[in-house]
Amino acid sequence: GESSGGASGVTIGYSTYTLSNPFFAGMQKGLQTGTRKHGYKLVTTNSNGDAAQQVTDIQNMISRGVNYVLLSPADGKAITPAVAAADSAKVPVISIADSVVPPITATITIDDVKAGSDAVDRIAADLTARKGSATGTIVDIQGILGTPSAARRELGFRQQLAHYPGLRVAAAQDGGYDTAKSNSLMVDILQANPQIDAVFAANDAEAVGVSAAIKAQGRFKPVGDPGHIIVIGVDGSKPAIADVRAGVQDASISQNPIKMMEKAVDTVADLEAHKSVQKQIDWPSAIITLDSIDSPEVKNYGIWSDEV
Amino acid sequence: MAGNSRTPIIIALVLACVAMTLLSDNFLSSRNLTNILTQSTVVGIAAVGATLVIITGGIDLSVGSNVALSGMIASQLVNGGTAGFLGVVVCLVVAAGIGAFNGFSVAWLRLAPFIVTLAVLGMARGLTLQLSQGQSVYGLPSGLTWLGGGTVGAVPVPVFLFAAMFLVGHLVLSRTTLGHQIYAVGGNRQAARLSGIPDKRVLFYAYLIGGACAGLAALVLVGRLGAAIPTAGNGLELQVIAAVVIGGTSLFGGKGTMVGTLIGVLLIGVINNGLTLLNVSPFWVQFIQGALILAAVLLDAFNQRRLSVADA
Amino acid sequence: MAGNSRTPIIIALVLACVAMTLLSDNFLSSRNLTNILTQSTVVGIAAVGATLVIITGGIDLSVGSNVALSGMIASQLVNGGTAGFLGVVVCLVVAAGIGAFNGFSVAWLRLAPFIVTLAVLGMARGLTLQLSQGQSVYGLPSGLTWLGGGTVGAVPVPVFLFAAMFLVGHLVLSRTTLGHQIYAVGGNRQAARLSGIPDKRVLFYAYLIGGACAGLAALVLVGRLGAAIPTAGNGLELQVIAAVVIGGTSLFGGKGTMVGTLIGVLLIGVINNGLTLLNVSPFWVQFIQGALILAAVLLDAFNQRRLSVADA
Amino acid sequence: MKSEAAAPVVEFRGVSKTYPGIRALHDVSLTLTPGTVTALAGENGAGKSTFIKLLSGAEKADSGRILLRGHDVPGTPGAVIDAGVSVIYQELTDVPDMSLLDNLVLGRQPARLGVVRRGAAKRAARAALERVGLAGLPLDRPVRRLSLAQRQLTEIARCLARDASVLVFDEPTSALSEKDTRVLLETIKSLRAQGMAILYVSHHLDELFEIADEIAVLRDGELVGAGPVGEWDEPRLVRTMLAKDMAHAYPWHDRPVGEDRLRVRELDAPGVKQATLQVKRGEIVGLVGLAGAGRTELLKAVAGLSRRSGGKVEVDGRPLPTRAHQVVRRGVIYAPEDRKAEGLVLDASVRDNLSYGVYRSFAHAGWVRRGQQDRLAREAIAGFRVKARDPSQPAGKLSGGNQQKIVLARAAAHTPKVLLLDDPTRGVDVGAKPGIHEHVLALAEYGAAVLMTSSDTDEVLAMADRVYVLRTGRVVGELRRAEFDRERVLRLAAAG
Ligand SMILES: Nc1ncnc2c1ncn2[C@@H]1O[C@H](COP(=O)(O)OP(=O)(O)OP(=O)(O)O)[C@@H](O)[C@H]1O
Ligand SMILES: Nc1ncnc2c1ncn2[C@@H]1O[C@H](COP(=O)(O)OP(=O)(O)OP(=O)(O)O)[C@@H](O)[C@H]1O
Ligand SMILES: [Mg+2]
Ligand SMILES: [Mg+2]
Repeated sequence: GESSGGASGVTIGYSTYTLSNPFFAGMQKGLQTGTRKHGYKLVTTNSNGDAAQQVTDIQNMISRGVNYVLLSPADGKAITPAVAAADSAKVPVISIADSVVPPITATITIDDVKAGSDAVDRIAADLTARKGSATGTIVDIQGILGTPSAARRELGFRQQLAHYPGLRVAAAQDGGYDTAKSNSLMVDILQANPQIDAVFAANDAEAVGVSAAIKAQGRFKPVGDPGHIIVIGVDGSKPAIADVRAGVQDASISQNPIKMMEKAVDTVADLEAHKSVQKQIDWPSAIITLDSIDSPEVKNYGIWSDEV
Repeated sequence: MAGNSRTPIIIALVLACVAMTLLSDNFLSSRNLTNILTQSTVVGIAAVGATLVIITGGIDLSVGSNVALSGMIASQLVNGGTAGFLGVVVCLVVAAGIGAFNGFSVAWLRLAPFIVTLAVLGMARGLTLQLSQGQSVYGLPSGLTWLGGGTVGAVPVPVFLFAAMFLVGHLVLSRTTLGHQIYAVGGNRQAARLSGIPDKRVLFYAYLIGGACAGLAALVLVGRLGAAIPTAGNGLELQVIAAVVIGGTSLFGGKGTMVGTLIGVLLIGVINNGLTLLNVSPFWVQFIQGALILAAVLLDAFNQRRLSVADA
Repeated sequence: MAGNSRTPIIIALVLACVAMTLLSDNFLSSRNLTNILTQSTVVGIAAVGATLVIITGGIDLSVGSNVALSGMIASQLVNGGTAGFLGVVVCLVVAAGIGAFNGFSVAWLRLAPFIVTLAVLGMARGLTLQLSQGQSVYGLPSGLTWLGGGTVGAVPVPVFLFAAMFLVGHLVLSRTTLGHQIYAVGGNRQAARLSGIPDKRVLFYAYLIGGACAGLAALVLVGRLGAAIPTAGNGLELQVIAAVVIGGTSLFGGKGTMVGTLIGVLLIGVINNGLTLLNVSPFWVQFIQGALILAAVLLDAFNQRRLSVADA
Repeated sequence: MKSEAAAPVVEFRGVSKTYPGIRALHDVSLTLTPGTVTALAGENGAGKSTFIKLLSGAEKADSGRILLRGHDVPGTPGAVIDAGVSVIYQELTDVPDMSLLDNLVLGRQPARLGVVRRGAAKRAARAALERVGLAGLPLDRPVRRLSLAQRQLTEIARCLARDASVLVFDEPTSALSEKDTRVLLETIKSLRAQGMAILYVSHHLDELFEIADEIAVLRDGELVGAGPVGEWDEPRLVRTMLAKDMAHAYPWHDRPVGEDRLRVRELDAPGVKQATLQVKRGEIVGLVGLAGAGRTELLKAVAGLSRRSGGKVEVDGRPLPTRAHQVVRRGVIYAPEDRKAEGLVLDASVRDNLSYGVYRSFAHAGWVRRGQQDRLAREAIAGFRVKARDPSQPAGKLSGGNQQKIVLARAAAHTPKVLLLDDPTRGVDVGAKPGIHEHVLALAEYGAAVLMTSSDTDEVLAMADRVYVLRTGRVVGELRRAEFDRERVLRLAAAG
């Protein structure tokens, strides 16, 4: 998107690797708000999941003469040449939503590992409340294999699971961050497993597909019912929030892409003003549930999907 | 008709089913079989149209993003207050329109089907992104979702649709003059022209029907998910073409049957279902899928060879 | 040779360049032009091999996951201590091996190229995931990354590779017996066979070379990213086939030139570069890419029509 | 003619070949000797081409042995060529999109270390073209743009250029004009004199008697007669081929003709200049000309297959549309000379091939009535004496002559108002030709206006009520049947 602005003469280039995920629409929104506020010009590219294309995009931006590069990396390691190009052109780089390996000016992330482990804790707590102990079978719908965010959510999930010997993973599949694919997988998994207590989906697009499958297979009981299959996703996207409100999905571990992006633009402003900036900014995540959704904490954190 | 000579890849399907029955207790339940059919519906319905297109010697790469765009437009309208059944009509009209565009470009502008439909793939996906701004549309009324999510008795509506579309497709190919003409145009376009077949119109109809089928597939998908998602149908084109080609239809045109396509669709459905039922490690899933498809076509090839040795 | 009769899509490329020069000050800088070339290298080198395969009337869908697998295996070895140049050799050998597998299946087992290479696509991608466990390999020595990341003077090494591969590909097609045989097998396999051309061996070589080119593309990609990533080359196959077909090569075989492919690759490169330079809204990018490709082939079609009216 | 018995170079010993449902060759034994022309005769589907394909390695025999200089013949066409056997197949085996040059050296590209030697290739190609009288053709033209006759000559040139001791010709002259046929026959005679063993197949019996030393006859896959040419005469040959007597006569008779049905006025099209002609209801009109005179081009322009750039075409007083399928709908049917490229869908069944476009007679409201379709197909198969296993057999698996009959049978099934026949009996045997001529006559009697060409000028002169003579795309003369005189026609056609 091109924002008119530009009075300040500063151009920010933002490279994302996808737009087909509502989370990234939230980032766009925050980016636009931020650049408008500061009067910066904005250049955005989308590499459609392709790490090489993303390197290309960033190189093209630098050719075009942007002053700052913001990026959400498809692969934190494979971005190195783009960072090198930015370095040699003396363009500061800020990574948002995911970290990169080579040293850059600043990084703003939520902790994907923590998202995975939070989900396990939450499932364990619910099952303990229901059965008296953290025992049960869990389905793990992973994100696109080979992508860093999916790998780290999976890592957090597995590490934390080791602390609960009573929890067993009945099935683990690659849901591809995709609603339709996760839906099909979940239908088959329900077939193979008469007893399932909980599902961890690596993002909310998957969680929504999982919930639809549970309903279609006649296995749905509302949140709170002893027969309910717990569903937890990550992101806080709109359909998932709606499912949480409707008592279908138990929790969404939400980031706030809008505010993270505004923070990123503020960081650029700090750099323009020659203030020092933090190298690593950890953005907290919020667990949105039916109970917490209208709480002041969540209100304060912000439900970003209501704003895009 | 032209394709009847070839025994389709049925042995591989039977073997796959037998293997799954032995390996998993859940496979042969009526519920699981219904699931396989339901899950195959989107690919299956799109494959009915694709079979016609491929028999003409063409290809339609736009089917996946056609599913996304037509489903998205209809869902947004319905979300904005339009009646559900009107949404159904809009979805089919948009999808058929995309098919018509493809058909027009291939038939009258004489562009290569691969390129036209690849360009349309990009355009339709781009429009979907632009219209949706990357957001899903959810909370749709049953008027729009019934085709994909409803049931009649114990049987999901998509299963009926799937069966009906294959039957109609089979009859069109084997019993109508249009089917006859599609084989002729795909087999030898010049000869078809010479014998009075309106080759361009036939090509146009094939792509039009292909588009309309994508629209129906979109309705099924929207119904199944209860939402229109911008990534819907990503990569669907390859699955659809794979099902058609595994079913014995030649990408060079002129040869193929709807029954073959049905078997191809079911084979892929059974393989996917089986791998999930058996909870194969996700790191191995793609490898095994590929290997099984290769095994199936190899089996088929040897079987064909046995039946007709004298074919160099 | 067979393809020379067709003026390739050069007008569209020239128009695109003129338009970009007018629209953006940055386009014509030597730095930007070098970037376009460098960025086109992966698609370009893979397209050299794909041109041979497609002229035989075949297709290679496995090229993208071949890039991922061969690059991953080589990088893991090098990461484990193997010398960089050995890594280069391993990468090429693995990739050529995949090509050989495709070629063997198509030529001797007589399987449909679309299905074989689709199955291999899945298998190679699956193996890549399994071997890497989804992790990228990073911090590779320059022995392995020089081909993709190095420079000679001011010019990146990939640009030389790109030029060299096209030249070699062009000479193979237009000046060697193998090229002659590839056109013959693709144009009329039966006739080629009856005239004593070893049709199966020719097919085999085409896929073998196609695989080896994918290996070289993998080296360039690994060098460019400084890392081997498991998702490398995702969707590359469609880009490669698109470049080849836009360049005038027919998917039915027998027709095409390497020069056409070069122009197709550059056209796509210029379009992608241009859309970024002009800061087109990312929600519109895919739509515009599709529309421009359609415009380019339309222009080409009208131009062809003008040149040869008498072709009904 | 050589009398002393040289050792045979090729020897078939009890060779049999069966295709699914069809016994194509049964226990055939035959030898080819250096310096001898052996003619192989037989009706359509008798097994002649099968015999040749077994020799060339294109197909494998089921039983029996085929010896080449005392050893089993190698298994692949390439190895057979290397062993010195060069075959001109009945159907074109060229690569249409490749240039004339590339086709002339197909499979035998002069090269050093895998790199093509262009100069040598061009010299070889020119020399080869010279031998068949095509020296003037540009070497870079794709062969798809050549006429059928030129393509046939190109194949002959390619095969002659190979270093061979056994030459096999499967109906090489079926598309050739008299002049080109003469050149070929003289070439064959000189090759015989150089000691080559030659196998020659043709349905033009006069050619066989002119050049053969030995004549062998196949009927239903069996060798039913063989001996020196002196033992044969035409009636006996025909009787052996067909298992019945048959006098070779053209069935022409006087008919009433009506008003103009097809009117072509000052037509300009590729290869056609200012052509003006008319054909009346019930009239059979011939087009004669030398190879390349534009006969095919003229018929295609009328049929809507090439673009008309000027002039008028009318049928029954109304202008004829320019698109092929609309032309057919007006009852104007073109039966092409190149049956493989333009006539048939080779993968489709005989039944389907007989019914493309004739939906009126077996379909209602877009719905095919299969029983009716099948019955019509069976009638056509019987009526045109097509040798097919059953209507579901793929058309591509019929013998060449039988494929030709399918093309004509479909044209007849359209019950045309105007019938454009381009070399209709190309490759049809002597037994079936009269039947086809009778069909044409019957259609004319029914009111069709027939415009026909033939590579055999005698056929046109025998069948036509009137002929137009074409030269370089122009109509240069018109003769009524009473004025027919072979010499005069040829002189008109050739005058420059
Ligand atoms: N590939 C094939 N599959 C099945 N049947 C075949 C095939 N090729 C030929 N035949 C059958 O074998 C028989 C002999 O055919 P062949 O081509 O040898 O005849 P022919 O003597 O050359 O006839 P013509 O004079 O028409 O060329 C025919 O009945 C034909 O239908
Ligand atoms: N022997 C030849 N020498 C030169 N040119 C030829 C020859 N034969 C055909 N042509 C070319 O082919 C073109 C048209 O051929 P067309 O097929 O219409 O001829 P035709 O009268 O049907 O004769 P035939 O079919 O016997 O070749 C002519 O424009 C001519 O240039
Ligand atoms: Mg024959
Ligand atoms: Mg002719």
